[in-house]
Amino acid sequence: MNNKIPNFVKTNQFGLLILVIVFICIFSFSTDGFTSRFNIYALSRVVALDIMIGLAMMVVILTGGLNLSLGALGVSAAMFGGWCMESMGIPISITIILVLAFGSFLGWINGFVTVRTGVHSFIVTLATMSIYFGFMTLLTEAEAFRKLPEAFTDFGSLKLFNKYISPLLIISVLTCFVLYYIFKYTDIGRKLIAAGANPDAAELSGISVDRMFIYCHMLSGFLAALAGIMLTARIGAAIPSMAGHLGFDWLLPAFLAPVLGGTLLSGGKVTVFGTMLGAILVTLINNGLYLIDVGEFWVRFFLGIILLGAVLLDRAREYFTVKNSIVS
Amino acid sequence: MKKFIIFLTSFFALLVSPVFAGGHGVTKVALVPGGPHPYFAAWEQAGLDAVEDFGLGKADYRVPAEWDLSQQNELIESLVGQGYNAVLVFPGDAVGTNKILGELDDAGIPTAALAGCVEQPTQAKFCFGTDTGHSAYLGTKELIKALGGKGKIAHFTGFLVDPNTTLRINAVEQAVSEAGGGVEIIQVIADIDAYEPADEKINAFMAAQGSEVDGIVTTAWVPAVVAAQALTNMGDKRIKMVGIDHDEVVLKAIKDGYVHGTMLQNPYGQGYIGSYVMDKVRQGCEFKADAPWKSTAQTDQFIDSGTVFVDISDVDTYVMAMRGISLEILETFDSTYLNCPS
Amino acid sequence: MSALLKKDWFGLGLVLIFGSILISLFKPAFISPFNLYVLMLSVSLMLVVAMSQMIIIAIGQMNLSVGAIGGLVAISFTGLMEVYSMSILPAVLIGLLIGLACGFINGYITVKTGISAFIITLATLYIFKGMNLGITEAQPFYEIPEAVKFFGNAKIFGPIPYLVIIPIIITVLMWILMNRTSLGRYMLAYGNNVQSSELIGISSTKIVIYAHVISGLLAAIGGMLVVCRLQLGTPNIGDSWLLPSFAAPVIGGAILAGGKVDVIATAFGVILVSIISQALVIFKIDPFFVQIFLGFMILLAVFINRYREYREERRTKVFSDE
Amino acid sequence: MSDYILELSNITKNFPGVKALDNANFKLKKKSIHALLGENGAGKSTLIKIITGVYNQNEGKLFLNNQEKSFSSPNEAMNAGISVVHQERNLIRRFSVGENLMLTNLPKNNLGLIDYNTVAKESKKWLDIMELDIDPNTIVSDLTVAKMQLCEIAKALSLESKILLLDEPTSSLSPQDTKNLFALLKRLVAEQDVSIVFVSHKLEEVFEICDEVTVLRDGKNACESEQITNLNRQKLVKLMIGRDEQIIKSKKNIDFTDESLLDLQSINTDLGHKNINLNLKKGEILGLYGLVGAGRTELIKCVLGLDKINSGQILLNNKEIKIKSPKDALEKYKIGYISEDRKKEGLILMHDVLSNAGITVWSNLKKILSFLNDSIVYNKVDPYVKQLEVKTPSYQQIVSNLSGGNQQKISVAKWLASGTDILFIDEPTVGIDIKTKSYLHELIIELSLKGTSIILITSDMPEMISLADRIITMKDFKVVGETINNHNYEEMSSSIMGNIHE
Repeated sequence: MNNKIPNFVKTNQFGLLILVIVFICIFSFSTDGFTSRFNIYALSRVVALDIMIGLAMMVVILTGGLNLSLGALGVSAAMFGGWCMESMGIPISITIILVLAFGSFLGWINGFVTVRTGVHSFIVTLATMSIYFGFMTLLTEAEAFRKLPEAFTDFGSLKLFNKYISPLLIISVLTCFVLYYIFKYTDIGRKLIAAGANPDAAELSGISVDRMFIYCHMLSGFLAALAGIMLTARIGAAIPSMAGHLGFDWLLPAFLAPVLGGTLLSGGKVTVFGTMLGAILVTLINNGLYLIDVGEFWVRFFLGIILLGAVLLDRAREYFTVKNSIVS
Repeated sequence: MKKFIIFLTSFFALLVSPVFAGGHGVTKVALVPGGPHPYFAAWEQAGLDAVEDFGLGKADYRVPAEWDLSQQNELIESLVGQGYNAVLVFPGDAVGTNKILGELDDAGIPTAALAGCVEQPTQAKFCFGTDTGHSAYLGTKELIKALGGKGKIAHFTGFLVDPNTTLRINAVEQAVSEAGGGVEIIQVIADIDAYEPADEKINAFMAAQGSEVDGIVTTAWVPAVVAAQALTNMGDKRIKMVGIDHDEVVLKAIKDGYVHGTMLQNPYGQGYIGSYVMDKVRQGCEFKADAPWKSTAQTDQFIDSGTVFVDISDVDTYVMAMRGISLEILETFDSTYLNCPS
Repeated sequence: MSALLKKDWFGLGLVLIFGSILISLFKPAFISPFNLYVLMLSVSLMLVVAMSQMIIIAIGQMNLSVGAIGGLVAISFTGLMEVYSMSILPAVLIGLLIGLACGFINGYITVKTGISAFIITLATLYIFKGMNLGITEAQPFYEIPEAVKFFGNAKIFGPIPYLVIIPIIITVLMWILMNRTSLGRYMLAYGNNVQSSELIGISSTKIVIYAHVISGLLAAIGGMLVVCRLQLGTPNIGDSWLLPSFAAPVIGGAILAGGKVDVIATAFGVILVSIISQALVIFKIDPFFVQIFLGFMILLAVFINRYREYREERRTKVFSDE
Repeated sequence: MSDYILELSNITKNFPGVKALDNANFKLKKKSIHALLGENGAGKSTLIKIITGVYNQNEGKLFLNNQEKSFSSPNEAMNAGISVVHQERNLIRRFSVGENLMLTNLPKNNLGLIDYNTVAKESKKWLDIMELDIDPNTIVSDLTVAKMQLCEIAKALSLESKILLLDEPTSSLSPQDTKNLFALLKRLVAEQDVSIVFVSHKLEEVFEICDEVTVLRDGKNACESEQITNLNRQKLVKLMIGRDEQIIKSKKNIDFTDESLLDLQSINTDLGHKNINLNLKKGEILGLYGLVGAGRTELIKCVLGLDKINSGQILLNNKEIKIKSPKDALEKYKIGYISEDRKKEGLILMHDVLSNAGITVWSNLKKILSFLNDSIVYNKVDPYVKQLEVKTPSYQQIVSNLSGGNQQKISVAKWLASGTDILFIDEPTVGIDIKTKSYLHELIIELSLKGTSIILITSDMPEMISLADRIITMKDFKVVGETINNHNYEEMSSSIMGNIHE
């Protein structure tokens, strides 16, 4: 073994960290507003949401599946929360519990249908995306819940640490640690990963793969619902269009963060902190591109180029380290 | 390097180092629509003209690359970093946008809602635009008049999740109910804010109900274009249609007689006057306590940028008519609405 | 008969026939010439898009950038005619060239890096769409030559639109490609089993690049056909393609893992989706219900297919145990 | 003119850190069947890959018909008449047999389109040569495993290959199919001027069919083109492993009148098992013998709850039990299953040694709030991994980087760690080198001596006869015979085959 290079350096996370730092340098030098308090605060809020959405997708990618219904699910849960608080007058804390339970339940439906029918989750969640979003618009008649308790909406605009950081970011980072703990230090987490990596072998080793897959979908629903609540707190209302038509607006960050973070689409690998760094990287670039003023219409173009560059770079790093480890 | 060190220290150690301070000096206005849409295109020239005419520092048209509330928020947030100190927004959401407007206001950056309103309570200074519900109501009235007070009509509109859509649906219903039973809405088709689904659904409607329906009212840009196109292609002059906005296709269909008329709004005037007012606000002007605000379903600090109904008789001259309305608002604006420090 | 039953398109065909009869019994307007014309138009456009995705599914990959390519070509096509006053033919050729180039980029990067096409096309989706927005600044092009408009709206005879010609030719060519040429068979072989197809000397590079190039070309044709139909070049052409592009092949029995696609069944899938969305309008289904209904339809179609497959699997299992 | 069709001289192939081949020689006579033998890792597959153009050698020369050649791709080798029939089935399962046969050179009509009539006709020719009664329009996935194997050979022939490399061609064939295959190979050599390189772990087959033998050991020639008549089994094994083979025989006294530990009574399953009765005594090794497709693995999977049991009872210690899943089996009843397919069902190849070896014990080891860390798992599995002498640089090593033998040891270790009372062991030594194989045999016996009851599925008759205490024969999803093993090869094998061919 080549002991001179610590293992961490060979990981995808390290590459991401370097990229994040490089981009921070670039943007700090080349733009005026990047380091402003307002901008950092705004960034922290966007990052918080992107991390959560990325994690929600990551736990389903773990099973080798996808969750296209993520956005629709998150918005449905958020609308449910809005209804609880505004129409039913349920206290905030209980509402949050109910919303998370509701999100988990919708995730359970995704998981149950996927497992029981054997249809790929891509198709199942494509359909449930339409169904959840449809029911949500039908039941709410596309009306937003705008009169939420102030304590709740104030939380979304709270500014911590000398007004640099949103508390939402703290929630997301905490969630990362909890997930990391679950996957690294619990029986259930290990089983989730094993089931995702090789369902047949896991099943024969005494793991109930179906149940694990359902858990993953439930966890995804839970995290999406959490993201929904966070977004509601952030914009101060539960709005049917807050994740775009059919919740599509969430899909891009949902894929970008785990994919950049090194999660395998074929399943069996989780990278909690990779996903976090991936989300940070994307948000940074997005923000920086706006600040550099490449022209709003070219932002997506550069985002695409940078995404492509990042995956190619990662591939090169992999190639390099694999070569390294054979030689040593 | 120094800046970077400052950044790192502030980001990681969270030390005190306020880099940004609210602006004085020249006014730099950003005009931010909800997303890319031809309706707002006139804002660009309006902003440039305002810079020239009123001596602003900047009045730039900045478009979120997509119709997406969070993209719009991210853009607006980044505008502050770029040094803009006044923002005119078409709200991505009537409520959801309030939060960011409040934060801008707290940072000393005045904002106003342009073309569409945010719902109160809000920290936006005012709303300058078209009352979407009222416009739909007037358009339907015009249609009913053209139909002679009776007939079957259809209503094509935009995304269901857009709260304005619900306002429009209600407004059309109200106009119909006031027509006294002679008019009936036989179908509402929504969720057609993109050309391809709109084309499919509107044509399917024409095929199924084309012989029954007497009138069509459209209350969103894309459905208006597609429906005008469909009527033109069919060569049908029996069905009366009232559209919205000034897309070339709709205007041409009016000239050719396939579309009865359209409800025009005043995007140029919105951008031009809006930029002007933001400059005034930044110079310390206050709105008069007794300013003649109008009230809408969403806000009671509304200034109408003007809506005109255009049909074949004035389709060639509407630009002048619009300009007239704009100038009229501009001329009397200071005296009607503002108290400025001398 | 039993041979027919095994075909993917057979069951779908039955559903289509009975469904159509049922709908026209309730709503005779369904078989009115104008409605058929409208139906054919929407089928024509989606057919090309579905084929563009189908060929990538055949090799076991996904192309998320189908719509972005279509949109980029659509605005280039109209832009060239409006801004540079180019005549139709060279504009079409350049449009095809752009589609080809986009497809080549997708295929080349995918095969050379070994990164999943899902990720590569997610990135190129942003690149192509970004170019589209950057060029147009979200403004449509309106100046379309009369000939193009005519092609998009005129009828050959009866209810049959001109627009249907190209999609039909493409469908026939695709059928020939997938069933009667070695290139198509190699694509399916590759989708079935990458390793073994490499062992018999099929070049992955060639197969993957060809499939993506064809996909790009079809997306380009789709984009230009939509321009003919809409009579304007708007930057959001292609935005709504992604779901139907997967729905039709999957309803037609395609397996996302690759190696199994059926051109006829995919075409039937397109028709089914079009009829459903039309029926929703004809029956005046509450717009709030439309989403839910579509969702359940996709699930239902897949379950039926899945059930059939399951039964087939059982049968072969018993057979092989002699 | 020498009579060698293929000659490799002084081949050296280096991989980073490893010398896979070191001055190896290989000569294939025209119209002969030549066995290429060696332990796993001895360099066989590297040699084959050099012959078929997948790799290029670092040193040495390759002659084809006395002309020096070097192939830069499998395609070139194929065009030069060298075809390889791989262990993994390389047919396109959704294509017809005919199309598979003709795939590299599909006949076209005047329009340049594939002419499927000609495909059927042309491919039929090759099927006829092989005396295979298969309709060329049959879809491959509808064929039996044996027929697929034969189709692979037909495919190689259809390329007009003069050199066939057969890599473990009989690993999934029944004795009858193997016999047919051998007859065919002999005929091909005699009638079609084909020369064959035969790779197998089954030495009996080598003696039955091959003319000459080349053995590789550690990348070098242990013997080169030796006449088969000059060798016997002992000599061959010594050449391969460098020492004598240790023959083990279980010496146990099981009282078969004892109460059964596990009892299957009149089991009928969804997969088609009819009236299966089986019982397993404590500490017994019960062999399940049968041909591929007899329903042995399927029976075990039904018992584990993976497929449905329609009627009948399972008794554990005379109490009826219902096993819903392998999880149930492991956690409630202490029953484990070592799969025949270690890559697909046995191991999680992309994960490290520790999580593969520990997967069965996580549930038992978890602490409060399901807490579990690496050192808890390590403490539990380490003794077993050590006992099995698994060779791995560390517990963090990814399993797919280990050799087949070590992989198999890990998939055994995880069940040892789980401490089950009953183990179903399915084909434990397929594709395993002789050294590891005999080690695993000792282990299985040791386990049963310690009281674990074992149901052993194997298609390897010598393995079955040396390990099992009692042998149940299955055919067509039914039990067709039961014999108490006296460890006499001739007697037992004829009795078992008698059961099958009744």
